[in-house]
Order: sequence, then structure tokens, then C-alpha cells
Amino acid sequence: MTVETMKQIIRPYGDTTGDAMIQVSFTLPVPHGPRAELAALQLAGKMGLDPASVVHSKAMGPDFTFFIVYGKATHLIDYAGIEAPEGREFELLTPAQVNAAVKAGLGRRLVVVGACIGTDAHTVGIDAILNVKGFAGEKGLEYYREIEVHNLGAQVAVPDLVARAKAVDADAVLVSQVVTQKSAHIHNTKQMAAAFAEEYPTSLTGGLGRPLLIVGGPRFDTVTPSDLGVDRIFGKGTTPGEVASYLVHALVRE
Amino acid sequence: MTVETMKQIIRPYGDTTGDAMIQVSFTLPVPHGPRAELAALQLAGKMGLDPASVVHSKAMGPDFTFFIVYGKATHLIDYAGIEAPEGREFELLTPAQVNAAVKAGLGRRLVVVGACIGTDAHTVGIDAILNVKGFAGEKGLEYYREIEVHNLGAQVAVPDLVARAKAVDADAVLVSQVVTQKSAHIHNTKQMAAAFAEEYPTSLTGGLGRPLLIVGGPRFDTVTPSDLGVDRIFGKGTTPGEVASYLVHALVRE
Amino acid sequence: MKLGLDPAVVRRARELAARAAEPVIEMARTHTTVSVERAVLRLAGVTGADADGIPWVNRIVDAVRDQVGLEHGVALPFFASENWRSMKFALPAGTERDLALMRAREAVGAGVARIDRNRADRDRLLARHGDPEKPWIYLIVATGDIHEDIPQAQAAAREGADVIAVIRSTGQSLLDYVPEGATRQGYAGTYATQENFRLMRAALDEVSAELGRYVRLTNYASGLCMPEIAALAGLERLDMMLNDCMYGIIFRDINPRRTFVDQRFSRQIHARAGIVINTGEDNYLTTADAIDAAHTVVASQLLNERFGHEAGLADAQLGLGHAFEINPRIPDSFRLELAHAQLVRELFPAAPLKYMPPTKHMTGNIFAGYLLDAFFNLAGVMTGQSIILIGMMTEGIHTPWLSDRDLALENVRYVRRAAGDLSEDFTPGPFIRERAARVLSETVDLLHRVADDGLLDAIADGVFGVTRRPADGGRGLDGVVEKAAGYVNPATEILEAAP
Amino acid sequence: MKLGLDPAVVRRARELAARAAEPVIEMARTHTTVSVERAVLRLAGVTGADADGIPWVNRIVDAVRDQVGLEHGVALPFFASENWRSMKFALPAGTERDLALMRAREAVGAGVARIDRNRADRDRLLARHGDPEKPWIYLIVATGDIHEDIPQAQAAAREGADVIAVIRSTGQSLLDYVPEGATRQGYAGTYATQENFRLMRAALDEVSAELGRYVRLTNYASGLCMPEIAALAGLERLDMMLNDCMYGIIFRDINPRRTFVDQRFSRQIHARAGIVINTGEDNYLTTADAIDAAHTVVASQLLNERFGHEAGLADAQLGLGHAFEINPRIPDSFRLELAHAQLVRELFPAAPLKYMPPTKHMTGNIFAGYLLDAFFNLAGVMTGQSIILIGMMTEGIHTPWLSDRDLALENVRYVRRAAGDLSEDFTPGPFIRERAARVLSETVDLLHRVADDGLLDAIADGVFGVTRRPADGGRGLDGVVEKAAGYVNPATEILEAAP
Ligand code: B12
Ligand code: B12
Ligand SMILES: Cc1ncc(COP(=O)(O)O)c(C=O)c1O
Ligand SMILES: Cc1ncc(COP(=O)(O)O)c(C=O)c1O
Repeated sequence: MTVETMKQIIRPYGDTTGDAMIQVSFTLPVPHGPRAELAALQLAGKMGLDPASVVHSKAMGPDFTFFIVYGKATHLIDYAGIEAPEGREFELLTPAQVNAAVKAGLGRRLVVVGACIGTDAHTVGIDAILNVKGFAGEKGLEYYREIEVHNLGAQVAVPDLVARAKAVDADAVLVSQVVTQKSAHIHNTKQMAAAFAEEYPTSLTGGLGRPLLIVGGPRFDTVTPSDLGVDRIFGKGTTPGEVASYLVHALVRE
Repeated sequence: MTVETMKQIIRPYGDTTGDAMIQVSFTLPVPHGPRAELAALQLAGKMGLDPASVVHSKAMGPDFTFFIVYGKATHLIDYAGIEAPEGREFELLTPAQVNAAVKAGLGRRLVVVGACIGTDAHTVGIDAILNVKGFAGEKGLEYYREIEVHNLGAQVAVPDLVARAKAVDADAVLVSQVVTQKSAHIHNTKQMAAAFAEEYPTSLTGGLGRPLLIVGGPRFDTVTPSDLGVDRIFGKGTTPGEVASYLVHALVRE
Repeated sequence: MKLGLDPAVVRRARELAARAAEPVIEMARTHTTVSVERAVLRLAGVTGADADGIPWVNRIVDAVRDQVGLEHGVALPFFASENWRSMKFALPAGTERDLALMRAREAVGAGVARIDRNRADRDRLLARHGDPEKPWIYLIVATGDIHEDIPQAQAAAREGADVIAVIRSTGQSLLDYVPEGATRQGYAGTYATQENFRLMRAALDEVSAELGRYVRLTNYASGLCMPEIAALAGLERLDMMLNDCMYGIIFRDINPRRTFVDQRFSRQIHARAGIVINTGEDNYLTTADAIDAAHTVVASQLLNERFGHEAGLADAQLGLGHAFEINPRIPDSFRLELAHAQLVRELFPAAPLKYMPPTKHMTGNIFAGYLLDAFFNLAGVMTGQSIILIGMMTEGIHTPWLSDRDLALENVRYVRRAAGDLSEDFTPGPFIRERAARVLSETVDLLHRVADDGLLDAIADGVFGVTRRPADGGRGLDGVVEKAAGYVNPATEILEAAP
Repeated sequence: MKLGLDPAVVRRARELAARAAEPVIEMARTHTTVSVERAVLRLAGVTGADADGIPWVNRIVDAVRDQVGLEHGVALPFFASENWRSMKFALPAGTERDLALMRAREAVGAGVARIDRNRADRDRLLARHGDPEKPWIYLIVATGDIHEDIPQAQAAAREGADVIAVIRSTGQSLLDYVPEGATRQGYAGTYATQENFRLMRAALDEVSAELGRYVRLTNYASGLCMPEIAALAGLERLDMMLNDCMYGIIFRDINPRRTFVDQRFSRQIHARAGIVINTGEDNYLTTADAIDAAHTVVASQLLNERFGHEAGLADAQLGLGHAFEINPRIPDSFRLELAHAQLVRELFPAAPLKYMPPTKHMTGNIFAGYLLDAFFNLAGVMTGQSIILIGMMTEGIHTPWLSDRDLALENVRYVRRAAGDLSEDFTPGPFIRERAARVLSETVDLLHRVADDGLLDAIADGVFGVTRRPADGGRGLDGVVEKAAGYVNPATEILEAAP
């Protein structure tokens, strides 16, 4: 079967190669009925489903209708043209290697400041990276002898974060954003990056004139670091070891 | 809120007017991993989802990956341009009205032949229309004094159906098709229509030279009667009364 | 025994079932069919088809029938013939007859020996790879193409399926022959052929070894070729077979007499092969209402049990079928399901019951479907069912996709893991106990009527699956032949001899 | 009483909880906070905000604090002032004091009378429209815009919700003031304001009449303004309020002393208003493991019960919270959940328990999520929970969509209809009984430690929700003031008087 996966052009798979069948669900702000079904099919058509079938539709109150649609996607995916995203741009190090590298490279402890900024109070993610307890069996950064951690906790205002980072002369600032409603995570992160840019007007980049800015959270998959003005984004399932290794890569080895 | 529904241009609704958010799931025939996620996002992009987020992906064996994606549909639906499909093109009659119309119009009983053709053995649907027991509280056509029903049952071969229709001089032939895998319902129906066309070469249309051809089943929503060469399609939830009324409309009143 | 059923009532139900079955068993003993005779030839090693794809066994049986009549069986004329390809047959007598009989016994004996070897192989593989714990997870594969089925079946096994069923193409059950070779062109299922059986069993043996768990294979000994397919299943080491005493009559309009004769022979083979049969009572509830008709399911199970025992099946081979089909809009639907499922469990404590998921009330709402399937899975573990067919959230839409199956397995895995032993905490209260007692008493009433009126008349009356099937209607009656005095069937001889 | 808990152990647990709570109650009696004082002003009818949007109650309390100190309460200086808008305050003495006291009592009395009227109105509406059967279905609305919330809440009610909760904007709990007016700009929730309360209650009254079923409204008396929001809830006839003795400490890093003082006053108002409080133990299990920390939930419930009783809440107002948060990959997870839920049910038989759905182990797999929510719903009905918060299949992804809510309601409706009385058939076996007994005994051990070490130290040690909160850390400590000898609070006077 692995020949299959080398094919250039692929399509979705329902139960036969090439059938291209997919499932979609959505709500339209229109009353339930045949006209609504046509609207649903129009949308499916615009999405490139042909043929498409409304297999379920249900009134949700007088003004909304929920649909489940199955259909054949007419699009082709150029799989050959998709490069496997380069893995990590850095090597994964053990805590001992990280400690050794910091000691040798910086000659002092590497200082990080962490926080959930804005009104976000979801600290489980940043704590997973910073607290000794760690995540997925790996100890957090507090466990690293050569890393000094200042975890400011939840709902930290950006000015407070900047002030604290300056006060402790942070090498890196680690910020977590979990709430994404109305793109809160994007706004907050940009605001944070702007504040650091303002505070360190002559800086070149992270580690050169200002702390390295790292942001993390489960739903940053629609943006790039440069969109946000930060140096690196970490997503779902990040482990402390990855973050420590990245810190060495970005701040020590460079 | 009903003003809402009069709007010309609508978009899907997640939790705010205009957010245009929808849900999609599909399988791609590629191994699980970051490259597969990019392929999924490429498909989502081609479907017009922007931004799109892979919220779940799972390896199904070494060669397939299942995805759940949420995203914002960039398409607009021209709701004003969608006409409410004309309802029934015929009036709904009671059994007494049907009987009276047949008696007055034809002066004899109206003869129908029903069957599941091909290898399809799903008789529940056609029985719902034909058997006295009926469907959704309405009695089936056998209950109508002026309709003579020949229900041939399941897995009837097309030549047998044609022969029987001729033998009893059928006014209408009612065919059910429930299995749709590999478009079996379409193929079988077209084959049936072609056989009747061949058997009645000089016919003009249903009721004029050949029996009226009616097909029914839950998944005919992607085709029109003329695609299939039949006179009428009945879909999910059809009731016997609708069919009887249509027979009068097509064969008696015309 | 949580329901506190009255043992006297249970005993009475079994007596009535035996009484109702008796005349039909007598009929089955005294008749044969074209398919029984073809099965004998298959056991004797006749394979292949002519240039038009007509299997040789069909050609032979038809020729014997024309030239000799089938009332003596196909074995003697066939084994008396010097060159059967000439398609000239006669009934031998005297020493010729003795010789033919010897040859026939030898050839069929070799086929039965192969079945015995397969059974021993299965036992060996079960010992080596390990037999999964019950409930076994039963999954369907139905692409129509054996070469697409194979990877899907292997994937399903890797994801946790204990039993793989390859659904047949629609319409195969009405074919009066078994197609030949590997096939890639079925509708909503894949043809049952000896070669497809072989390919799939080999693929599952491979994956069983990989997983360290013996994965069973199932197909359908049902329809007009029930006896032959049973023979092929034995020859290719299938492990379970759908096989019902009445399904073909009710759902395929196959003639009742034909069916009853065929099912007896097919069960004799299954008994020998150590194959677990799966009966089809679940289907009744797709046409009848699951509450109103609950007792027809139980009555039919008792009949299937009786016919099965008579044909030599052990209790451990009686995969009696039932289903979770109560309308989910009915209040207390889940508790009613528990009552039905627990009743069947207690009536047949040693049977590997096969419990079927909701189908009739599955709609296009895949979320509602996923939920209903979860409650089905839960009812299965709470009432200790043996074989759980895994419901698909898309049951109301299409035959299962790869992802449907994967999600369905996640569903059942969660339920087993989270609530697998919930039966420990399940002590039916009055509502469930009374419902079970009521279904049982309705069953007794029904069997009473059936025993009095005769089973064939009851079927003609539409008692099962609300479908009327007169004893002389339906397909395949012309393939039924009354045995003559000198009828010979070396297969039955061996199968009916003390083991 | 299915678990056979030892009544002596249960009694011991309550004694220990009382002992642990006592010093904290004493502290709460002898202290006031800026928010308590602002709540007094709100009860006295002070509304509105200055041009910058700063509520007058904040301006006044801050001015009194600067000019007079808060140790005597805000009431006397405020009601002694001829023109409070001048923001000049002094502590009155003699007849001036008597006069101010009289005015204060009158004004606050009017506020309390309005609360009493609302309570009577609720009773009347419950009688007229009908009180839904338990378990009540509790649904969240969280668009951030009160004008989007309203139709969504009405839609949810029409689909079967018995309780509507309007989630607050993230961050509001840390604001040391209550925003004013109707708001349309929250993040992941809508601001709690008096006007928003009024609008939503009116909308739900409308839909209650339409449906013939009184639909309850809930918000959060939590965070730095807990007492004020409690007052507003009473004034606007909210029906339930999230209100916990420790949530703010652990999850919002609010100072422990501040929280304990604030919660007492807010509960006194809730008691008077007939509002059911909902405690927040469910949250512990989002940071701690649901099996390891099961006893911390129970210990906290016993503390919440004790604090609640002391503040005048009846058992029927103690909506103690707990949650279905065991990792679904753990074997027997569902039976462990049943053990926990049944334990809580039996420990607090008269409390309207609030049972929270899975959140922590919800992922992007919406099908798995829908399944887990179904089992949560099932645990709820099997163990007789009172208020069931409806889980969303998209919990791991986004705040609920309209369709998520609709599907969630379909889920719970099915479970209630199909298995609503399954508790009749649920008789915990040894596994569940032993688990429950073990959690109870761990609870006793923990409360022992807490009673010995002091509750504030236990919190500092991270006993609850694995989060350490020192007694002098966190936000809002500077808003806590020890009462002076002549401290006057007309609200507490009325609320603490025999009813
Ligand atoms: C636990 C939880 C809470 C707890 C938080 C306790 C705490 N101290 O953190 C409590 C109960 C207090 C809570 C409250 C609320 N929550 Co909440 N909560 C969750 C929940 C269940 C789990 C989140 C979590 O802990 N994940 C586990 C951690 C380990 O994963 P993670 O955060 O993704 O972190 C990993 C990576 O992303 C990465 N990472 C994350 N941050 C960083 C930072 C750096 C620098 C790096 C390198 C890496 C990194 O590494 C981590 C380890 O791999 C989710 C639902 C869900 N199942 O996801 C909702 C959820 C996040 N909550 C939500 C909301 C809206 C709220 C509330 C506003 C209202 C409500 N629904 O109750 C309140 C208010 C919170 C506030 N002011 O922010 C929404 C957010 C919706 C959205 N997408 O905008 C969610 C998705 C639930 C929902 N569907 O509505 N919540
Ligand atoms: C009942 C049933 C069976 C019964 C049939 C019994 C019988 N005597 O009919 C049994 C158990 C025998 C059966 C067997 C099989 N079935 Co089946 N079965 C179903 C089931 C559960 C319900 C169908 C039904 O009865 N619907 C109720 C009736 C009233 O609805 P209806 O047919 O749509 O009819 C209405 C309208 O469409 C319309 N209508 C229909 N016909 C006509 C005709 C005319 C002239 C008019 C005017 C109107 C009309 O009016 C009716 C009333 O409103 C569906 C799954 C589901 N939940 O839908 C699968 C389903 C139809 N079966 C399926 C399959 C594949 C099979 C099998 C091949 C394998 C299997 N999965 O078991 C076998 C072989 C059948 C064969 N040879 O055709 C598939 C079809 C997949 C597809 N889309 O191609 C389904 C969808 C299940 C699945 N997801 O795999 N099945
Ligand atoms: C006993 C039995 N045989 C056969 C089948 C399958 O149908 P077909 O005869 O079309 O293969 C079923 C389906 O459930 C069944 O239960
Ligand atoms: C008691 C209590 N208060 C408040 C909240 C809500 O959080 P916030 O303080 O951000 O409004 C919760 C959430 O579950 C809670 O349980």
C-alpha cells in the first residue's frame, strides 16, 4: 500500500481509492425547509462538492438550520508538492546537555519569564512547560539547574510583564494564550510583541537587544511567528525538553 | 430575528452572525504526520476555508489519516437568488377524492405495478407506499378502491418488470431503489427506463403510449427525472397520499 | 440469572419449539435439493467452472437430474461415470453401484478430512495466537472488491476487530450457483467464492500472527446455495457463518421447503467444521416493530436452536442473533433493550449470542447515530453478549467508510474499557423483570400457535418479520426433490455417524 | 443509600469540616472588604457610574476609605453626608449618627425588600409556569454580546434547557468594580452587569411563559466583586449563582482572606434571595487528577456546606459542584465516576448537586467528545444528580456554537428518555462500593490535617487544585479591613436577624 502514498495527486478517501468523499456540517441563518436545503447545496457546490447530498437537516429554532452534508470533493491535492515541514530547526537535547551548553555558552544561568497574558487564566499549559512537574513525563524548566524561571502566573498585564522581564534581565519571555475567541490570542500576542519592541527600540531580534519572545498554546496553527512579531510559536503537545532545546539553539549556540 | 433571514447574502453561522464557521471531516490516503496535516489544510484551502484549523488527526493504519477541520468559509450564499422550490406541482387529494377522480376520469381502475428492481431487496419503502398498512398514518395504495396494485416485491429483473407491466396493462410503474453504492440506483433506474422506451418505441411520454415511470428512494437528491428518463422521483418521507395524488394529476386530470 | 425467569415457562417454550420443528425436520430428512447435491460434489473435490463460468457442480447436477433424476442423489451417478466431463450419467447397480459408492465415500471422506484438519488448525492457531476475550468485536467489510476488502479487513483487525465479516454482493443469495475465483465487482458487498474465502482467510492469518490474536472470518451460508457455501466455508477454514432456518424465506423470498432442507445439511457441515452459526432474528426488527415483535425474535431463536441441535450443532456453536432496534423516541427504550437482551442471555446461557446494532432508526444525523451505537455497545457489555456487531454512525447513509469503522471501534473500545464490568452493578428492577417475563410469555403463546398450526402455515401467515411466505411460493422450490428409497449421500452418512 | 457508607465516618467528616471552617468564619465575621461595603451601597439603591465609567459605589467607598477609613463601614459616613456627590465624608456621631443609621437601615431595607419581592415573584412564576423536573439541564451561553446571548438563550430554553448560565468575559473576576449597562464586547463571555442581568431575566421570563416552564438564570458571584454581584443577582431575580468559598483563591489568585470575607456576605444575600449557589469543586479536577484528587472535592464540598450553613443557606440552596473528569483511557473509568457521583449524592441527599461534564479530556475529536458527554449524562441520571451542565462535543476547541448546543441537548434528551430511570436497576457492586468508601476515608484524613493545620495553611500548601496560595498573596488583600468596635452594616443586621 505504500506505493499509494507516493502518488503525486491524492484525493480524499471514503471507502474506495479516488472516491473523494467527505463530510461537512454547518448552520445557516435561515428557516428550515426546502429553500434552506438548496442554500446548503449551493454552499457545498461552492466548496467544490459535486455531487453533494444533504443527509440531515434540522431546524434550530425558527431562524436557523443545521445541516450535515456528504459529497465528493472535486479538488486534487498535490501531495508531491507538499514538503514535509522541516522538523525542528534545532537538535533535541537532554537536560544535562542543556545545562552544559548554557554553562559553557553563557557562563551564567539563562533567565526566563513566563506568563499567561491578558485576561487568559489557563495556566495549565505554561505550567506544563515551566513547573518541575512538567509534562508527558519530562520535567519542566524549573528542574534545569542552569535555567532561572520566573513564572508570573495568570492574567498578567503586558506592562507588568515587560517591567518584570527588564527587572530580571530576561533572556527569554514565554507567553501562553489559550482563549482564542474573537482571536484574543492573536491580539494579545501582537500587543505584547509591540510593547517589547517599544521597550527595546534598538534591538535587532530576540536575543540581540531584547529577550527572545516565545508564545505557545493549542490554537496558533493559523499564523506564523512573523505575523505575530515573536520569535517562535509552540503548539499542542509541546514538551519542556523541546522548549529548553530551542532556548539553547536560539540563545546559546547562535 | 426574521429580518435576518430576509438578507440577500448569507454565510454559515457558528456562534456569531457572519463568522462563517463550518466543520469538515475526511480521510486522506497518506501516513499520519505534519505533511499529512499540510495536505489536509491544502484541501481545506481549496474548499475555500480560510483560516482553517486541523483540530483532530488520527492515523488509521500506516497509510491513512482521518482529519477533523474547522474553518471559516469564504463563500457567500446568494439566498435571495434561491427560489423556494415550487412545492408539489399537484394538489393533495384524500383517498375518496382520488377514487372519485379515477372513476370519473378513467372509468376503470388505475393499474400500478410496483417493485424493487435489480438486486435491491429493500422493500420497506415501496411497501410503505403500496401496502394497506401504509406509512406515517396514511394507508397505502392497496387501500384505494379504484387502484389495482401489483406489488412484485424484491429483486425483480427489469425484463420481468416490463413483461408484467405489459401483461396487466399498467398505467404506472413504481420502482424503488435504496442501495446507492457505486450508483447502483442510478444505473438500475436508467436501465429500467431504457427497457420501457424500447418496449414502447412509439410512446410520447408517461401515460401517452407507455406507463408512467415513477422511481423512489432515500438518495435520489442528486439527479432529476430527465437525467434518469423517468417521469417523477419521490424521495425520503414520501407518503402514499402524495403518490396517489400525483397519479391522478399525471394520468387522470391531464 | 438476574431476571428470575420461571424455569417451568422456559421448559415449556423449548418443548413447544421442538414440537413445531418436528414435521419440518422430518421433511428435511426425506428431501434433498440441487444445492445439497452440489455441496456433496464440492466436498468430493469437484471445483472449477466451464467456459461460460457455470460451475461444473451445477453442470453435473443438472445433467444427472435430467438424465437420472436427483431422488437417488448425485453421488452414485457421478462416481459411476468414467468420464464425467462427457456429462452422461446413469444410475449404477450391482457391483458398479458398490464401486461408485466406495469411490464417493472416499472422495467425500477426503473433503470431510480437510474440514477436520481445518478445525484442528483453527484450534492450534487459537492456542498459539490467543482467543480474544468476549464480547468479540464484529466488523463488516463491503467494498465489492476482494482486493480492497483485504487491506480494510486487516486495518480493522489492527484496530481491534475480532471477527471480520465480508458482506456479499446484493443479489448473490438469489443465484443458484456459487461464482468462481477472486472477484472485484460486487454491489454493496463482495461475492462469496471459494477463492475469495481463501484469500481473506490467508490475509487474516497473516494479521492474526502479527497481532497475537486469532481474527475470525465470517461469511453467509444463506440464500439458494446455502449448503455449498457451508461446504466451502469448511474447506477454507471460515470460523463463523450467517445461517438461519428462516431468513432466506422471509427476506429473500426463497421457498420455505427449499430453505428448510438446505439449512439442515448446511448445519451438519457447520457442526463438523466447528463453525459458529449466526442466525438472523435481528432482521425481523427491521421490518417489524422491536417492541411488538420482541417475542417473535425469541420464538425464532428457540426454533433455530432446535433445528441446530438436531443438525448436530453444540450450544457453543449457536450464535443466535438479536438486535437493538427499539425506536429511540420511546420512553425507557434503553431499559426495554436491556430487558430483551438480558432475556436472550438468560434463555441461552451457553450460546455465543450475536447482538446487532441499531439500523432502522439510524438517520443522516451521524452524531445521534454515534450516540445510539454507544448505548448499543453499553447494552452489549451490561448483558454479557458474546459477539457485538459494531454499529456505524453512517448506517442511515452509506456502507461503512474506513473512518466510520475506525470511529466505531473507538466507540466500542471506550465503552468496554470504561464500563466493561458494569454488569456487576446491574440488577434489573421490576420494570425490566416484568418486561422480560412478558416477552417470554408472549413467546410461549406464539409457539403454541405455531406448534398447533404448523410452522409452514405460520410463516405463510406473516408471523416472522411481518412478511407472508406461502409454503409453495418463492424461489427454488423446483430444486427440491424427495429422496427415493435408494438415495445415497455419502456426506450425510459421515456427518450423521457418531463422531 | 446504595453504597452502605458508615454513618459514623460521615459524621466525623462533618465535624472535622466544621472545626476547619471555624477560625475562618471568625475572621470573616470580624472583617469587611471594599466590595462588601459597595454591596451595601448597592442594596441601598446607589447605581450608575461617573463619566469615566467608574461606578459611584466605587468612588464613594474609596473616598470614605481615604477620608474616614472603612473600619466603621461605609453606611454611616455615606448616609451622614448631605450631598454624597461632593465626595466629602465623615464619621457621624451622636444624633447625626442615629439619623444616618436610620436612613441607612431604611434604604438598605428597601433593597432587601426588593430581594424579598423577587423571591416571592419567583415562587409565583414557578407555581404558574411549572418547575421542571430534576435533573435540570444547564446550558452555557457565551457570545460576549448580550444581544447575541439573548436569542441564543431563548433558543436553548426552547430546546430544553432548564437553566441558562451567561459566562462572564475573561478577566471580569479580577476587576474590582462591576461594569455598568448593557455590554456587547466580552471575551469568551459577557460582562456581568445589572442591566445585562435585567435584560436576560426579562427575556427568559418571556420564554418561560411561552414554554410553560420556568427557566432559571445563573451568573457568577465570584471574583473580586462577589458581594456586589450577589446583591445585583438578588435585585434582578437571578435564580442560581456560581459562588464558592475557595474558587477565587485557587483559580484567580485572589487573596484568601478577601475571598473568605466576601463569600460570607454574598452567601447571606443568596440565602435571603432564595438563590441556589453552585460551588466550584469541579474546577479542581481540571488541574488535579480526578482519581487522585477525588477526596479533595469531597473535602471542599463539606467546607462549602459548612460555610454555607453558617451564612444561612438551606440545604436546598447548596448546589455543590463536582465533575466527570476521569481520564477516559483508565480502565473502569465510568464505574469510578459512578462511585464518585453516587458518593456525593449520598453525602448530600438534600442538596441540588451540580454535576459538570468532561472538559479536560475533551479533544478535537468531536465524535469521541459526543460519546464522553453521553456517558456523563448517563452517570448523571443513574446517580440522581440534580443539575446537569450539558457538555459540548467541541469543548476541546471553541466556546459553544449554536449547533453544538443543539446537538448536546439532543444527546441529553436521548439519555434521559432512554435511561432516565436506570438508577432503579443500578445496585453498586463491590468495586463501586469500595471505591466510594475509600474516597470518603481519604476525605476524613485530609480534613483532619486541614483542621489541625488550619485551612489557610492547607490552601497555601496546594491541597486544593494543586495550586499553592499563601494567605497573604494574591489580589485584593488591600481591600480587607478589620471591623472597628462601632462598625455598622445595616445589610448584615437585617440578614442576620431571625427571618
Ligand atoms: C482547564 C481549563 C480551564 C481551567 C483552567 C485552570 C488553569 N489553572 O489553567 C478553568 C476551569 C479555570 C477554566 C476556566 C475558563 N475557561 Co477553560 N478550559 C480548560 C480546558 C478544559 C483544558 C485546558 C488545558 O488545561 N489543557 C491542557 C494543557 C496542557 O494544554 P495547552 O494549554 O494546550 O498547553 C500545551 C500546549 O498548547 C503548549 N503551550 C501552551 N502554552 C504555552 C506557552 C509556551 C511558552 C509554550 C512554549 C508552550 C505552551 O504546551 C502545553 C503542553 O503541551 C479547556 C478545554 C480543553 N479540553 O482543551 C477549556 C477552554 C480552554 N476554556 C475555555 C474558556 C472559554 C474558559 C472560560 C472563559 C469559561 C469557561 N468555559 O469556563 C473560563 C475563564 C478562563 C480565563 N479567564 O481564561 C475555552 C476557550 C475557548 C476558545 N478557544 O477561545 C476552552 C477551549 C473550553 C471551551 N470549549 O469553551 N478553564
Ligand atoms: C431495513 C434495512 C434492510 C433490511 C431490508 C428488509 C426489507 N424487506 O426491506 C435487510 C436487513 C434485509 C437489509 C439488508 C441489506 N441492506 Co439494508 N438497510 C435497511 C435499513 C436499516 C432501513 C431501510 C428502510 O427500511 N428504511 C425505511 C423506509 C420506509 O424508507 P425508504 O426506503 O427511504 O422509503 C421511503 C422513501 O424513500 C420513499 N420511497 C422508497 N421507495 C419508493 C418507491 C416509490 C415508487 C415511491 C413513490 C417512494 C419510495 O417512500 C418511502 C416512505 O417514505 C437501511 C439503513 C437506514 N437506516 O436507512 C439499510 C441500508 C439501506 N442497507 C444497506 C445495505 C448495503 C444492505 C445489504 C446489502 C448489506 C447489509 N448492510 O446488511 C443487505 C442486502 C440487501 C439487498 N440485497 O438489497 C445500505 C445501503 C447503502 C447504500 N446507500 O448503498 C443501508 C443504507 C445501510 C448501510 N449504511 O450500509 N437492509
Ligand atoms: C442469516 C442471514 N443471511 C444473509 C444475510 C445477508 O443477506 P444476503 O442474503 O443478501 O446476502 C443476512 C443479513 O443480515 C442474514 O442475517
Ligand atoms: C465558582 C466559580 N466562579 C467563577 C467561575 C468562572 O470564572 P471567572 O471567575 O473567570 O468568571 C467558575 C468557573 O467554573 C466557578 O466555578
